Amino acid sequence: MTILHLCLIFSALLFSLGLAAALARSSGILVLLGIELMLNAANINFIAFWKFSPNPENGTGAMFAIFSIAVAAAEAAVGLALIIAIYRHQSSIRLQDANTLKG
Amino acid sequence: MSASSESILEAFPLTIRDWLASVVPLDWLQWLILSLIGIVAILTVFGLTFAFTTVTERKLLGRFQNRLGPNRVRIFGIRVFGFFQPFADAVKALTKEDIVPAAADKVLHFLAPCAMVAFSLLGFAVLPFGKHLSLLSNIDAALLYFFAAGAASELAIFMAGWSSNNKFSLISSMRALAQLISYELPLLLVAVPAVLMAGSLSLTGIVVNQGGDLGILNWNVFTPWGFAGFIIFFIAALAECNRCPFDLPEGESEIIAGYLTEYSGFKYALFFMGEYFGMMSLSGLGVTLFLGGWQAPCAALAFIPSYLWFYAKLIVMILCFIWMRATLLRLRMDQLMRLSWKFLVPLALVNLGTVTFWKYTADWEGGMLVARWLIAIALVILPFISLGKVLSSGLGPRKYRYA
Amino acid sequence: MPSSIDILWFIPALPLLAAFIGAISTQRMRSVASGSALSAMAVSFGLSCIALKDALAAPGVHQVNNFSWVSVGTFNLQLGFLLDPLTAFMLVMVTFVGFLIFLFSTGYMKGDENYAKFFCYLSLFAAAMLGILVSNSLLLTFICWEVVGLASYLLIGFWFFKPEAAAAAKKAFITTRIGDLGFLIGLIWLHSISGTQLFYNNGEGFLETINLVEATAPALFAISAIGILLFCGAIGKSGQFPLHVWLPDAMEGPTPVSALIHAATMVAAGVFLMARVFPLLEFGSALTVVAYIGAITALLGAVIAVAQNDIKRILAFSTVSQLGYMMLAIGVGVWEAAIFHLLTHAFFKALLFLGAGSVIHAAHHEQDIRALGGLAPRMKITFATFSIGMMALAGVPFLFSGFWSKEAILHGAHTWSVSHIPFYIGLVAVVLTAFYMTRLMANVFFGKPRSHAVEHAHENNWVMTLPLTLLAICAILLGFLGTPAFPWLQAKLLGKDLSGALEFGKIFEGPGLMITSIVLVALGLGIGWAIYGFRKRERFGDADPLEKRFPGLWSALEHRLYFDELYAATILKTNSLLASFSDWLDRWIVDGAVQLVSKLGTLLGFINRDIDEQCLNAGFNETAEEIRGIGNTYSKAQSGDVHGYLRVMAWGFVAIVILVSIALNI
Amino acid sequence: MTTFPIITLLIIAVITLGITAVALFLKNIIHCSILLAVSWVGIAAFYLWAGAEFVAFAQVLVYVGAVSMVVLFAVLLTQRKQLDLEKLTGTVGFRELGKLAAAMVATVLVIAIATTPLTGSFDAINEPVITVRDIGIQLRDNHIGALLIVGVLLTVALLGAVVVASAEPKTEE
Repeated sequence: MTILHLCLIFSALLFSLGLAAALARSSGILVLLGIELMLNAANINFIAFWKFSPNPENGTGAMFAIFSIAVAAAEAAVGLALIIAIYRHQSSIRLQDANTLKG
Repeated sequence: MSASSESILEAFPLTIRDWLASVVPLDWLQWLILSLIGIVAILTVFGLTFAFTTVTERKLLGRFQNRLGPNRVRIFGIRVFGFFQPFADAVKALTKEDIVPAAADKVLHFLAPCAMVAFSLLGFAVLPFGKHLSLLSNIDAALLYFFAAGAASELAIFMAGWSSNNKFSLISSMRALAQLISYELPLLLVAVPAVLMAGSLSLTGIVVNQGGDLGILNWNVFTPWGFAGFIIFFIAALAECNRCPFDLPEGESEIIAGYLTEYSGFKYALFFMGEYFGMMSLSGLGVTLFLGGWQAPCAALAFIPSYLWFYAKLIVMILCFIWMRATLLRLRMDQLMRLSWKFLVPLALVNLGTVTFWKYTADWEGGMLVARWLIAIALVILPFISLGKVLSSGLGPRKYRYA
Repeated sequence: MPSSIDILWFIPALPLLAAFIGAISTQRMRSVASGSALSAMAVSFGLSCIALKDALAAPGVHQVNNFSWVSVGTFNLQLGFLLDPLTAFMLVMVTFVGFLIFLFSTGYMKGDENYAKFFCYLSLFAAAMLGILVSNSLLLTFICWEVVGLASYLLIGFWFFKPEAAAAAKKAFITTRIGDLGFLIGLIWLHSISGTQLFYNNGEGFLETINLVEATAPALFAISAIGILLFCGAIGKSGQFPLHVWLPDAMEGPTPVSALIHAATMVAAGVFLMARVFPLLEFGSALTVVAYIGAITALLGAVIAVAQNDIKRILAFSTVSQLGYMMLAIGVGVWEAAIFHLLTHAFFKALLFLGAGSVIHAAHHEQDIRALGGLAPRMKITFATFSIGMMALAGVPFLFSGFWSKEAILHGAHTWSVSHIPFYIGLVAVVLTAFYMTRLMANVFFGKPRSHAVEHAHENNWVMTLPLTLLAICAILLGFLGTPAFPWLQAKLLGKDLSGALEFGKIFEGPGLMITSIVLVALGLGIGWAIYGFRKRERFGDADPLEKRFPGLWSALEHRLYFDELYAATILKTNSLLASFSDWLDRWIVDGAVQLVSKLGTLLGFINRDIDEQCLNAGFNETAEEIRGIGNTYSKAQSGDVHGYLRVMAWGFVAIVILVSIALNI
Repeated sequence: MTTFPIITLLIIAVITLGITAVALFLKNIIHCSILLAVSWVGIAAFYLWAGAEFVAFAQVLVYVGAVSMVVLFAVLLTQRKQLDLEKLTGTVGFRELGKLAAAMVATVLVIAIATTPLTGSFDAINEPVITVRDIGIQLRDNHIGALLIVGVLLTVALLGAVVVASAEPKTEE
């Protein structure tokens, strides 16, 4: 068990927590937050691999994390806007209620 | 951190600190003590500044409004124009009953004022108070740290407003959020030019960049972009601290003090403390970015230690804040939003262009130097005039959409 | 000065840039849009000429410029550009014809409100087409191929407010997509076999390694299948039987678009692709399929064209027929003749379309040949140039380019060792071609005007006549590049010196091959003139002479042999049947199963409760409820619930990891 | 090899995971969001531990400063009645299934990571530090295209978000 293992397990657990939130919570906002957490877990992996990479001085992992944060911010903005639109449409943010497309 | 070439006064705080730290033998304990001394020093200096700022503000407002202001408090029969007022206030706040509404979210209601003070103190960690005085002087992305710390204080206001479970409080916290988010943008954007000129995100680097033979003329504020940036920074800082004329979240006359409505006693005092700390740290940032930080205005005055210069500039900034409060009226919500998004943000963006121009023309001389100044000034003034026209045109009847 | 292979990518890139400019220019900046499109095409033409010069300096050499596109682990996908005489000739042709069509469009589309958008689409189209030409990778070809499809969809549906145009655009898009599916499958299959998408890569491209493959049965089968799959793409794009139905409908677009699609670009793409991958086709037995499909298409198009009344539709079916010829040529193994015909056809068909556009423009958008007539004295330049185009298409001997290229194809078909059926079909189509073109000429330009607009028609301005003139000159001169006496073009294309084979005797080879075809052309022209020339149409409503004689056959032809109806009755029906079957499956079987499970659970619960009430009275109640709960949960699996899907993804992930770890024995 | 960084890492990880776990299963969405902000700070602490200063501050600025604010806004805009908090938690079977799935994923991932042999430099505590200047130069030289694209993406996303969120049904006007 190396330190990298610890970092990776940390991120895996965080990912699973995010997944659990996305799966077990019905509020759209919380699902979105769970997904954000999963993205964060991915970022942790980037940083961890960067820290333990043979040549950390070119900073690819950190770059990746920065871009990933930017994209996550965009995702959050759009996702929440969608949730507000859903709410306006059917006055509920329960994802179970957003099933107009069911067969 | 050798200070051999400096005057004794300049190195004085460091000497005391090192002397205190050398008392303990253990390495890690020494490290702990060094850090603690820094923290304690900041808390003491700015705690006292906070105390005296409140009373100064009240007295100055009194003068502005043609009255005396507080002047009664005495300790052992000494009255010093009532400057002991803050200590009396502190005793009062501590002894008052702490009322928590029955329907409040107890945990958040308690946490909010603590968070407010804690977050507003975070910013002090990176400010360079003097040539050698900075708590986290080695931090590379100090400016980013400052804004990251400032971002958190919005959370405290929201917590306060929401946990009170009171309509006015909630409205006020929504207002606060909208306002803080809107004004953080111009604040960040006008900080970028200083970074660009210094080529570093480190606040110490930015201050060092403003030193030189020209003295005061090296300060960023004495360039076209710096001047415009400073004005924008000042306005945005007013809004970030919820100071008049941007005190909508508090708005006593509309929403009965907003998120403060349900607070009393010491928690109320904590909010005030947090607000003043925020004001001081933002002033400190303004001084660092635009007013030359701890640099003396000219070489002849350099015998006065750098931290005193910094402090003096800080005081001037705070006095300006108070002056604004006494002079201007509170804005409306839509005016507030429009001012930020349609005026300050575009101007700050244009300012970014101006500073780029300035940086690329650094080697122009003679007649070209005049041209450089003229072009830069035009780049500042023309957008100001045209955007101002847009901002003030078409002011129709107002729509009440948000709060 | 960089060699032209390095700057080859500029040729498609410039029109792309023009398309971008067109996309962002507003209505007021219309001249910017058209100006940039025109200048991009002009510069591309110049570059193409340079490329042609370089390519001709070394015929038979495939210059490549490859670069790595995606590189993941050991998987390395390369794209690239290719320059050889085939590419170079096509580039010059497409840019030149394209430029003339663009020029013509500035006049034709003058009044349109979406002028800038039109040039944006045109440039996009040209860019994609040029991309296909310079591509050295089947994948890049496919990408451009799809962009061509998109651009043609946009252009055909340019007047989208007309329901027919919108429908035609959809039809073109969907029909070609069917072919493209085959293309895609073939492409992937090819990649899985050869591991590369590059045509030529200094001995490592798949067209070069194909010769090294051992001719075992599985290899032959696979390569033939790939060839046929790639041919599917060509069938779609080049309007071959049975996917030719979109091509005539595509006439709903503006006439320059028809010219562009039918003459220079889209339909040529299929033929070009076949010529490009010819070594692959040659290896397997795909060529036979190509030959027969081509022959059928050639005949079919010619037959249907006889009974059409829309001027553009007649030309469209003649395109179908001519493309059939080209495919026939490829199928019988003379791809250089196919390209020769492609080049000559591009010029005279563009000429014919633009001539038709000129007529239509002058006659206030009247396209029905029964309503036109008597235009010869009114539009002299158009008449003269159109006649040249018509004679080139009909294959009038010696002077016109169409004759030489058609001769080359027929010669190839005659020498084909497999069968002579395509050759005879081709001969029949020759007669028919001459016949329907005579009918078209007689109806449009002779007789007297049969509508008000035509009476006041007059010649268009130079923007429209200049391209006509230039194209007419080319339609004559181009034929002399590849006469049997002097097969310069073929020699360059094949990269072989054919001068040794220079025999004048070839002209009269076989059973008087050339004489036969001259006689046949004369026959077609004669019959046509006999029927339509001597007794000219008097009024709009008059029935066609042939219609009086063979009413049943005529109406079948007029309805294009009922292909559309056939497809509507079969494919569309099947499709909707399939859809309703899926619907039924979903509704009754899947949902029913779920319901059944839940009902079963409920039933079990009920039984349990009965036993319960009699024996244990309490204990099983819970169980029943539980089972019902499970039933409900099952039925919820089909609820369109996001969480459900997410959950399934999570389970799937777990399953995959477990499977992989088992497979890897970890 | 000193144990100090490992202990720091463990403390950061445990606190972050604990806060996140609590945050995600509170009934009150506001509490969730605020606690999640804290857990984002924890992740930023991890970045600091790893020496990625800039990333850490960017994380705080973006997540605590912006995303959590937007989330709180969204909560306030969508939650008119606080009474439906109970309803929001979903049915029991649904929650259990979800948690079970997540637990399985966690198990599989942890086992996969734990059984992966990582040797060599992964054990050493090297102290890579990427300065802001380095990041800036990297962004300017190697990642300029990505930077521009992200800028465009953010602009488009924000505009899209504004459009989506502000589209009001016509019937109300």
